[in-house]
Amino acid sequence: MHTFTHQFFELTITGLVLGSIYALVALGYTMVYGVLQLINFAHSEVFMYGTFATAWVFVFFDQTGVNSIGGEIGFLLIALVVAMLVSGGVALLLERVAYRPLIKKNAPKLIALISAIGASFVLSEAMGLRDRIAAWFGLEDNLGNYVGNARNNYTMPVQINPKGLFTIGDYTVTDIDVITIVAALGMMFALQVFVSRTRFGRGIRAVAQDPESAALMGVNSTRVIQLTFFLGGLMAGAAATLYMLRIGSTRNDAGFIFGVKAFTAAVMGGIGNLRGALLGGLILGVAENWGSAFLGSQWKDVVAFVLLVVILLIRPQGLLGESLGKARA
Amino acid sequence: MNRYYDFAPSGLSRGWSAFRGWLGGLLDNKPTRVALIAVGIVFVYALPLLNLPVITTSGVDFGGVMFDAAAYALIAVGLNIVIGYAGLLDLGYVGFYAIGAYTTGILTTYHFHWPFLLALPVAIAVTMLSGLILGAPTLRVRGDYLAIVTLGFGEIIRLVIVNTHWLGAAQGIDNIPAPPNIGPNAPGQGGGLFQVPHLSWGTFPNIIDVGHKTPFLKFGPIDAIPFYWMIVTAFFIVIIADILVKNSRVGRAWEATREDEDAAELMGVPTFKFKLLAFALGAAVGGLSGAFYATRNGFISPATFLLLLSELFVAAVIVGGAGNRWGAAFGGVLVAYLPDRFRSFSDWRMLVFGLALMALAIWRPQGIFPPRRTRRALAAEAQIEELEGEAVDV
Amino acid sequence: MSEETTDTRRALLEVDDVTIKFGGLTALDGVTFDIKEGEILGLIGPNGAGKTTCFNVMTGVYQATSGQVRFAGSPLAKMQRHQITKLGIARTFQNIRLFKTMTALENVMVGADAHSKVGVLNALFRTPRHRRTESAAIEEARELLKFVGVGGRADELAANLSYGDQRRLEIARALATKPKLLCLDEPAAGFNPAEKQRLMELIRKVRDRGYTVLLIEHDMRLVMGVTDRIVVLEFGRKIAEGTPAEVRENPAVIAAYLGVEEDDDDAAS
Amino acid sequence: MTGTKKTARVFALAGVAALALSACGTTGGNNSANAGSGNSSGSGSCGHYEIAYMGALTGPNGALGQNMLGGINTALSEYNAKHADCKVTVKTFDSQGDPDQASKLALNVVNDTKVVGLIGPGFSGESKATGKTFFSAGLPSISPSATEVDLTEQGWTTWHRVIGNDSAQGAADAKYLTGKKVFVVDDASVYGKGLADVVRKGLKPVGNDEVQTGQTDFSATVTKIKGSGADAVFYGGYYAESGLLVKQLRQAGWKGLFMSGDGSEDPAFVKVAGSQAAEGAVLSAPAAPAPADFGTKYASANPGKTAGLYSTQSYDAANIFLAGIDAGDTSLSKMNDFVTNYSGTGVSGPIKFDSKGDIQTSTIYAYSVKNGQLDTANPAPIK
Repeated sequence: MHTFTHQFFELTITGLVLGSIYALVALGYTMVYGVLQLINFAHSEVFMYGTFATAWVFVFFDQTGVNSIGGEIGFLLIALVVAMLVSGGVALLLERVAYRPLIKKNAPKLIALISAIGASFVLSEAMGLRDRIAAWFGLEDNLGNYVGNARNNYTMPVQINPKGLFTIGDYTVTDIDVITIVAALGMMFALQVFVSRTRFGRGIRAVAQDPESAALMGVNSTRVIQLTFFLGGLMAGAAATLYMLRIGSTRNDAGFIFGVKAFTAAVMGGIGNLRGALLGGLILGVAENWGSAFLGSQWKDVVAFVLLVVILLIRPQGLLGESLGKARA
Repeated sequence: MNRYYDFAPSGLSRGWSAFRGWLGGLLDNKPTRVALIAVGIVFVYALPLLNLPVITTSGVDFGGVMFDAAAYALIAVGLNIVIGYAGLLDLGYVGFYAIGAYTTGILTTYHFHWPFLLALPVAIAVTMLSGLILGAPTLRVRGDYLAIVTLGFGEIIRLVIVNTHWLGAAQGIDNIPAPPNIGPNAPGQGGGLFQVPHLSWGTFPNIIDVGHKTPFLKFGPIDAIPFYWMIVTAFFIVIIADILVKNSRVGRAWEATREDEDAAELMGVPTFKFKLLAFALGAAVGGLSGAFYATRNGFISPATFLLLLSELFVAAVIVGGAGNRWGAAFGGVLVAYLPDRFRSFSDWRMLVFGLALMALAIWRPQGIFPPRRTRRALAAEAQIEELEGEAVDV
Repeated sequence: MSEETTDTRRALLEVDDVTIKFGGLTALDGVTFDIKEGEILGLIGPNGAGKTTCFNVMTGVYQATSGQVRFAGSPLAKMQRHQITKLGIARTFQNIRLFKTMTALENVMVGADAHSKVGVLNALFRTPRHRRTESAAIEEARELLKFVGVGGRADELAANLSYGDQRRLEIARALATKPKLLCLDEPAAGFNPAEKQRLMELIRKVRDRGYTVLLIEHDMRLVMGVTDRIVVLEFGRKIAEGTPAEVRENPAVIAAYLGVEEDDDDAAS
Repeated sequence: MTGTKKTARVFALAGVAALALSACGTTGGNNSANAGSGNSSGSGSCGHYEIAYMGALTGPNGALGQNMLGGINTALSEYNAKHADCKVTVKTFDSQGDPDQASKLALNVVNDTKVVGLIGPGFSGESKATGKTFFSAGLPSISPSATEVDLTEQGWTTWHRVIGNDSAQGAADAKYLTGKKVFVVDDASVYGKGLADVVRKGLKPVGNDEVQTGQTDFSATVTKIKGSGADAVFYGGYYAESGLLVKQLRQAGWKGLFMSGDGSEDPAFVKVAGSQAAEGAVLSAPAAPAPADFGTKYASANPGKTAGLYSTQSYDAANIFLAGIDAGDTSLSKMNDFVTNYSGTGVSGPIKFDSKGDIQTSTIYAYSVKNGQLDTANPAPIK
């Protein structure tokens, strides 16, 4: 209790930082759900591929011993773009291989879930066996820096030490904190604008509202679904870079728990609702930290899930309700 | 569950339906049917003794594998009540498996010292009760959200175990006793009422493997086959109960609720009550399987009851054919058996498993053995759709 | 046809000043009417008049924002939908909503189960009580199927029945719940004139069996031909009430229907 | 390191078609169904003997198991080079560290009449799940790595280990931290919590927290540690989490001593934490560094591989069984007596078992991170 009141700001701000990463990943769940009413269980792996892409960029440039973000900002931007593209690409692949054949057959939702679980295993294991896959092509030595530690923690070769910027309460806010929150909010804002203002965005909303009418109005639903997956992937890639900035290491099963949390955030905020994903993510991040302070960190996940159940019981449609179709800026 | 798909009858499926027709013809004759079923049941019991080529796992003890397969089949039949009959997607089913196992562990060794056979019904009752307690708030949540809420509960159950000293925490509970032996209890390989020799296919004349016998019925730590017989017996009892319940007002209410919840409600079906019932009955079967797992393994720890297992259970039911008890059971057997049969894939196992799930989902979306009537209804639907020519591409 | 004065009969269902608002939209605005025991009441109105909303509030799907619906004297608010069914209101659906993977017989049995108290234990041990209820339900369901005219297809899957038979099956299923009041939501949608004729006969047969019938329908000929009394809604308000002859002459009704295509339903009415 | 870290039960499988395809091509054959092939016991004449290894060889913890198997192979190739007429081979049972798989495999081990002894199981979870089976069958086992305290409290007279248990290590760690204001964190795993609890008993921590394996963000724990005013942190758990914890601690500006146990004693700890954050961290382990020539021997028996954690213990365990074979004690009961009474000095230190099967003397060493690297060559024994 003493810790909690004493360090309220630190717990809250670090919770918000983590929560904004949850929120970015949650967007992918929420958008796919809004359009297809499918829980894209493999989205966690889309995020995981982004974390590796980020690390690979730094391995490629092999910048060591840089201590400030200032010196790294260029590489960071490159990593961000690459991670977003990689995650977006994986999401597109996922849509093509695991979902489109089922959507075409108009299969029951449950079977799409099985396909997603299968795809999730495949993606995660492919990353965990990347050394062996590289060996097929005789590349395990050339690519050693990239495919090494296949089943283990894969770390960034650089060490980015945060710098304190200003103090709130007892807590010194660092540049990483600021970058994470600002970047996450910026991404989300851009997505909102895209969905609400552009032609593509209108397509997404039309399909989310009423797929049949949208088809009659000439919206190419396959294109819209692809775009939805891709956008979700981009957001997950951005989340991955921010995650690596803070955590610095990843592994082939890093997506699983994180994905479950992000999905929880999406449902909490009201699945299908973009701003709901943000709200859900932030609440989840903060609640986890507060819960850890009160009860001990081992109860962190329990706090998260209990909160979810309570929110759904009080507001079955989530905090902000479901409304990808009605998304407005 | 309201979307359907059409069928393109392939040569294979035509052959299969011809086979089914032939089988159906055989089964129409009552004495033949009884005889066939009897032979089938004897075969199932004898399976781990036969050492059949191809089927028998080479790297892992086949009795142990068969026990797991039967345990998973039992779980799948239980989960099928929830998913297949009532149409509720439960991603936290592993929680009930854990509750069954832990109730057994706590009652038989950790805090009390009850005999297993006394603990078993209590474990089932406790699991059923927990199903009611968890179901009452969650089942009011809308269909799609139910998945994440149940997933959350499954994880909460595991985390509570990990963090609660009274439940053995991460260390788990060991020395869970086996069921009482029937027959003399001599130490070592002996004991049991009599010994059942295994078969051996290696060298033709020595087809009976006298050096390798299973005592009947001695539940020891070095032979899993008596445990297998026990769980298969439980499986058949559950299947009979499942048939009786499904084939009654209760089963109709489930099916109606799954097909159209609003319409069911307006036809006087108290849908919430029946969903809760399905949840509790499914939980009870999961708990039963968990109790058997605990006594067979002798040791339980939260590391077993991972979220991943829930996904696997759901995959078993859906891959096998949700709504068809035999399909679900087959899915359970498949999911337990194949990893042990294909141990030679070693590191690639999980990857291959994922690919297999995707392939099955895409090529056989209705499951390997979908319920017959679902198939018929779907075919009719497809026909109507074709006639109306209004296939709206979503 | 019907007697001129129906006031001597007891009101089975009373809709008393019911208003329903969805957000800012008023779907029903102070609607009052009642249904007498043993009559066939028609509820008509142009598209968007609030017919289906009215229907839904009577069967417990929606809750009234203000006002009350009473059935046999007791208010329906706060009651669960399946309880309302048990109380004696049954309905069919505008878009057929049968349980497709169940046989015709089983569909009707679900309705018949509404008053059954047989639970898991009875089913598990196949108690005499279970057997009695089950065979009674089967017998009743077969009788009802015959009554509506699909007796020969009892063991077909509902999805395999023809469109017309599916509509009839819905009526049988609703009757199986032993209702006092049967609500039919556009039962003739998609029917040809011959089928409509047969449906009119069926509705009369149903009434003759002692059921009270509420009919929502677009087809004016059908409504005029079969009902005892008609309530007309427009924009959520009741604009007329009376015998078919009275309603036909009512200037407000004529105005409401003038220029409105009769047979274009689809959109939420 | 004990416990099963990621016991993600790994399921494998293939489509039904593959069933037919690989019908004949099974590998890792362990067909024990040869009629009547008994094990002629204690004749002294050398037949063909097998030593079983059970533990993770694939899956998330596969690398550790490979270290162990490498140690066994090293011992066997030495032995077989000397005994041209008498070959001893290792038969592997890959449990992936999963207790559920181990309990099935244990049945194979005890039904294999050629097996004279078992090295393993690798982790504590699988040890608990199988101990009764091995005990009932009378099969002697020596674990190179399972360190949970109560494994030797079960009355399994066939169960031995050549590694100091968590109690010994935890007590030493507590001693090492005496006089400091210590904050103790564990990962709620069998190993991590077990070890941390012993440390907690040995000193009065200024604060406690428990995290989860797989957790990556420790901000709440970091906040608590900073708030407690601790100048030392002890972490019971594995490097994946301890590396991240020390990193996030340093990023938050905490400057005290970071200590963890053998679960973190791995070069990967430095990698995860980053060399700056890891600098000065102390990691204890119940194992001395391997002698210089062991590395050479290991490399020649296992081409292309280097010895790692638990290689020396496995090598020593294998040598105990080989000595038993040499002594002619090849029946299970005689072999068990031989192992129980064994006394000698292996590459990991002096080996003698107490009455429960624990190793009698086990020195705990403190390894530290110096100049951005885990200094594996010069640990300081904790006394």
